[in-house]
Amino acid sequence: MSDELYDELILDHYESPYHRGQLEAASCSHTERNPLCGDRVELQLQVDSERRIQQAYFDGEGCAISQAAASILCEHIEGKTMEEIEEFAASEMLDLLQVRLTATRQRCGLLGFKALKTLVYSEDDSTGTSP
Amino acid sequence: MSDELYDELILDHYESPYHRGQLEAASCSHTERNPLCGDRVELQLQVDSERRIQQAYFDGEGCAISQAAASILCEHIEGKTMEEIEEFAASEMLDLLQVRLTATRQRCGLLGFKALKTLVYSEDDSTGTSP
Amino acid sequence: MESIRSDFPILGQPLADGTPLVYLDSASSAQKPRVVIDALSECYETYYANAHRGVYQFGVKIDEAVEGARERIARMIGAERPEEVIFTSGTTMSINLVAQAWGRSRLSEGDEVLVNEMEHHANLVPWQQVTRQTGATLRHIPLTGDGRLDLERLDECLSSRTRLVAVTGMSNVLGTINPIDRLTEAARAVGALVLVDGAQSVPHAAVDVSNPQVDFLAFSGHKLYGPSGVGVLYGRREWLEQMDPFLCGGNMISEVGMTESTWAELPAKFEAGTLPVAQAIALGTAVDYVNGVGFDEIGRIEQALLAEAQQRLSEIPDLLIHGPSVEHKGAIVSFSDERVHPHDMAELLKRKGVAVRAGHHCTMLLHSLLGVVATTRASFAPYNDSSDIDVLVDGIQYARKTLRRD
Amino acid sequence: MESIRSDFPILGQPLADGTPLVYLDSASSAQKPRVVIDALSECYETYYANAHRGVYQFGVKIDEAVEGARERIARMIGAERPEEVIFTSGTTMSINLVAQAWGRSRLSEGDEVLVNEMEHHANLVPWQQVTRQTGATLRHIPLTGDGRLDLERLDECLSSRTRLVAVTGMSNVLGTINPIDRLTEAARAVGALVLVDGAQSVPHAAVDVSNPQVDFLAFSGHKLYGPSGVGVLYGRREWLEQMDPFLCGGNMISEVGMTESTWAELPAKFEAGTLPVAQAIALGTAVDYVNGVGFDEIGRIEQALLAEAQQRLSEIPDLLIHGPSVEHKGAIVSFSDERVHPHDMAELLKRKGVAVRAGHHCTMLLHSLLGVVATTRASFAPYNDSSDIDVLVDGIQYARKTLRRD
Ligand SMILES: Cc1ncc(COP(=O)(O)O)c(C=O)c1O
Ligand SMILES: Cc1ncc(COP(=O)(O)O)c(C=O)c1O
Repeated sequence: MSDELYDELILDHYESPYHRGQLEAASCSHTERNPLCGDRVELQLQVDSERRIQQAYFDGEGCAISQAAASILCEHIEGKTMEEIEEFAASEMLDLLQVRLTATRQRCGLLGFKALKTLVYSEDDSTGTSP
Repeated sequence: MSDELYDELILDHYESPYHRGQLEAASCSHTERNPLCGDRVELQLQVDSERRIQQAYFDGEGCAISQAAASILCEHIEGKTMEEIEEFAASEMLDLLQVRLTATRQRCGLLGFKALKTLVYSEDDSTGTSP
Repeated sequence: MESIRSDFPILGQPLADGTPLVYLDSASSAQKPRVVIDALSECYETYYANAHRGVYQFGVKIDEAVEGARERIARMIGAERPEEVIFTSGTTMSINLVAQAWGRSRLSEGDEVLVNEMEHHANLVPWQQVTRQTGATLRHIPLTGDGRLDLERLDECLSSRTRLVAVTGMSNVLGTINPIDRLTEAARAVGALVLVDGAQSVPHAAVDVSNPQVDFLAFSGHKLYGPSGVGVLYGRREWLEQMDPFLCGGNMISEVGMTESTWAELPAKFEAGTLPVAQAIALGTAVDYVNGVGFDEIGRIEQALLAEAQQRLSEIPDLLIHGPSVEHKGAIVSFSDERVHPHDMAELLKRKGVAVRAGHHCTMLLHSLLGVVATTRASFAPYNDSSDIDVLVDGIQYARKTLRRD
Repeated sequence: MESIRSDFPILGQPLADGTPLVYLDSASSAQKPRVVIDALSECYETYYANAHRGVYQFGVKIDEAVEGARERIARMIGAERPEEVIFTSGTTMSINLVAQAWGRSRLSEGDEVLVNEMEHHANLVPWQQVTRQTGATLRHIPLTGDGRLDLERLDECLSSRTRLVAVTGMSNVLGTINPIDRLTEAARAVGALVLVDGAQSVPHAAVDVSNPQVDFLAFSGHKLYGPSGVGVLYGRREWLEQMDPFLCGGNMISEVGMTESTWAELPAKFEAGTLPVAQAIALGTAVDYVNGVGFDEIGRIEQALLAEAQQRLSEIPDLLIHGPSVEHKGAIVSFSDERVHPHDMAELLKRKGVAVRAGHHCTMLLHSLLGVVATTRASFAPYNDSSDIDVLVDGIQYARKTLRRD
């Protein structure tokens, strides 16, 4: 884990984000904001009938951390099932970033993750499959 | 002026107050309290038609300073006219005590004086002689 | 004991007139150990910044220091979560916050708030104010002759109309320690909340807000060996979340529109504006200090001093000690000397280097009940010792002699 | 200039990573000169006690110290009497006090309170709250394109319904200095009162509440080189006397009955509970310090820094400085770098030892108007110098390079 906040992984994703834009085929999407710093991440998922994420896209604006983290997240979750996502913990998300974030910056790093979790729970709500 | 708060004058007046008690012939009286420390001084005056103080009595309870000061005040004002009392300043009252009081204890030392001033002003109010 | 005393710089210095200081006014405000004073200087000299979201180097450090203090305070009082600890300017502010942010919107005609006559004005006047504002009724638990809550009459004071019992953990005049367990139980039974004014009790004995479970606990840093200008409101998360903010401004806001705003999460919702940053951090240091000494040790020292002071003063003729016997109280001895008025007493004790307090100690109702307008109060902390009591007793004799009343 | 800088211990120390500190966040909270830090230690080490009526030896000394501080503060702002200076916990508390203790009982439907979009949340949300509580209306003076009050439209905002104009002396984001003389004149003409939020303006320029005459002035100690945890509300005696108290508790009481109480005189009526004793005293020391440097000198240094910073930053491509030109503002430069997000900017500047603040700076309305959610703010104090600006400019280039946006 690097102490260097803006390391290569973050910078690469910030510069050339993975799946940034609008996903036409999205089956669900959710936007999270951090009103304090103005970061915004909209996460869009295409989930198939087996509850597997076929495609993940994000859109938004904000600091390098929030945007790069959203990009890294999209790359990470494609192909996973919603069951797997339910198990996916904030600490794992932070590990994926490969940098050590202060409490304040963790909010940036977890913005996309928060959107993802909201989608998981709202999906459960609507289908009523949650235990 | 003594720095010794409880000097002979104060102690003498505290031990053997001048005119402590109720004045039957009082033409006016007023009570002042210091709610913070519970000092109470009731000042009673017999004022003649020339507005001269014939007799001054006090009653009350409280610390040595407040009670001795009331006693010293009564002794001082007898024989004076209300006009003279109007000129009588707080600083003169404090000088009479012959001790140096802190701001807090000045409230004690001036309790009788405050009652006196109230009587002067209310007399003016009722007779309408004030300019 | 010497080691505790030597932790407090002010106690090592003679007064201006050369007499040693005998500080018996800790119930009003405690003195500060070296570590607390140093924590303030260190903060201002090496990492001071405004708290919250400073991303610069010590901007992070100061946030961590403030949140670290919050966590230690939460742990000390047994709070489930740090965000149940709100930094305020003191007990007075903490109680006003509850009275207004909880009471004003929740109380209405027919509702009752239960207080009692031993309460400090800080835990009385805010309730007078909010009951008047809302049309609710203020009721009083009667006191026994020796200055305790009359628990036999508790039931007649409580009913389904009771919304809150506001009670001090320890009386700042009588020293009475109130049975918070009995009160919470009785309040719970009628569905009322309990607010404990811990200004006096928190510095003297371990407290656990979960046992007996209280809803609000207010206390001041300056009585807990911490700096002036900071205090705490503990509130159960459930209630704090339902309450609207008290002060409005920066930090307690989530989003602001032209005419309306939405509130931030706990604890920010109740911490509008710049926090008393350095003071909150140094209060954390004070908590560490107190934990280091240990509440067991504090209790042991204080109860020994109390027993001795109570015994020695009770041997002085024409001197009346107010309040219950030592088993029911903490280290406070308030008395009336029939020969010397409290103000003269304090003034004359001062010549002997003794710092006591004379007055109504912000408990006018209690003083009406005691039938006196003012009392003289000596209060003890672990930095006091037997020799302080000797000087006090000699001082009382000296006062009587000076006023020629011996 | 070196002499001013050397008065501040924190500025003499390198940061944890060895870089020198470039502190450009004084608008958030100023650093403290040695004399202020020492005033706190001296108080706690030699004469600390609770204020008010302690008759023991340093009980008197502490009262004199607190009242001495009050007098010096009163003199600094031109208050007629010391009791018009109320000690609070900060600007936020001061403004909430006025909103509730003055506004809540005096405003009603049809009344208007006039604010504007550059106000800090502390001078906005309390007015949102009290107008909602009372049914009064909140109105906004429009801003000009460069971030000043649009005085041409002032008349249409003011009417006999206007009860109060609440305005900041200086914007904490744009730096805009508002024309208090014009505003008081216009307010007076329609019978409205004027409250000035002096959090930013008081530390930067001499203020005289009698000319132009304002009704309330709020400011914070921590931005005036004083300790955290203390602030001031100046109020014209006339108004303060008519107002009911805000917080209730000890000290603000004259007499307490079972269900009602009467209030003490000024300033005690608004100072419930234990004062931030040490902080009030040290704020007095800060005032002495500022007077020693002199507001003329402070203004001269700050305006020179501002002019230089504004010039240097305006030469950087794709960087937008918000707010008016330097003649209309104080030593604050907030900017948007089109290539680097404010949070990244602050984070990357931090590596170069530069402390700036990124965010909405508690002015969300203003940021909506600016069309950005966050800005980066550099603010200057007399302890800054040209070399700080060099490091800032280099830092901005470094941030762009690191994010590969140069
Ligand atoms: C213009 C303005 N008003 C009010 C405040 C609030 O001051 P405090 O947080 O000290 O209460 C600030 C500072 O944050 C400010 O800049
Ligand atoms: C029992 C009690 N409650 C409340 C207070 C008020 O505390 P503060 O003045 O620190 O707000 C005090 C102390 O004065 C107290 O003794």
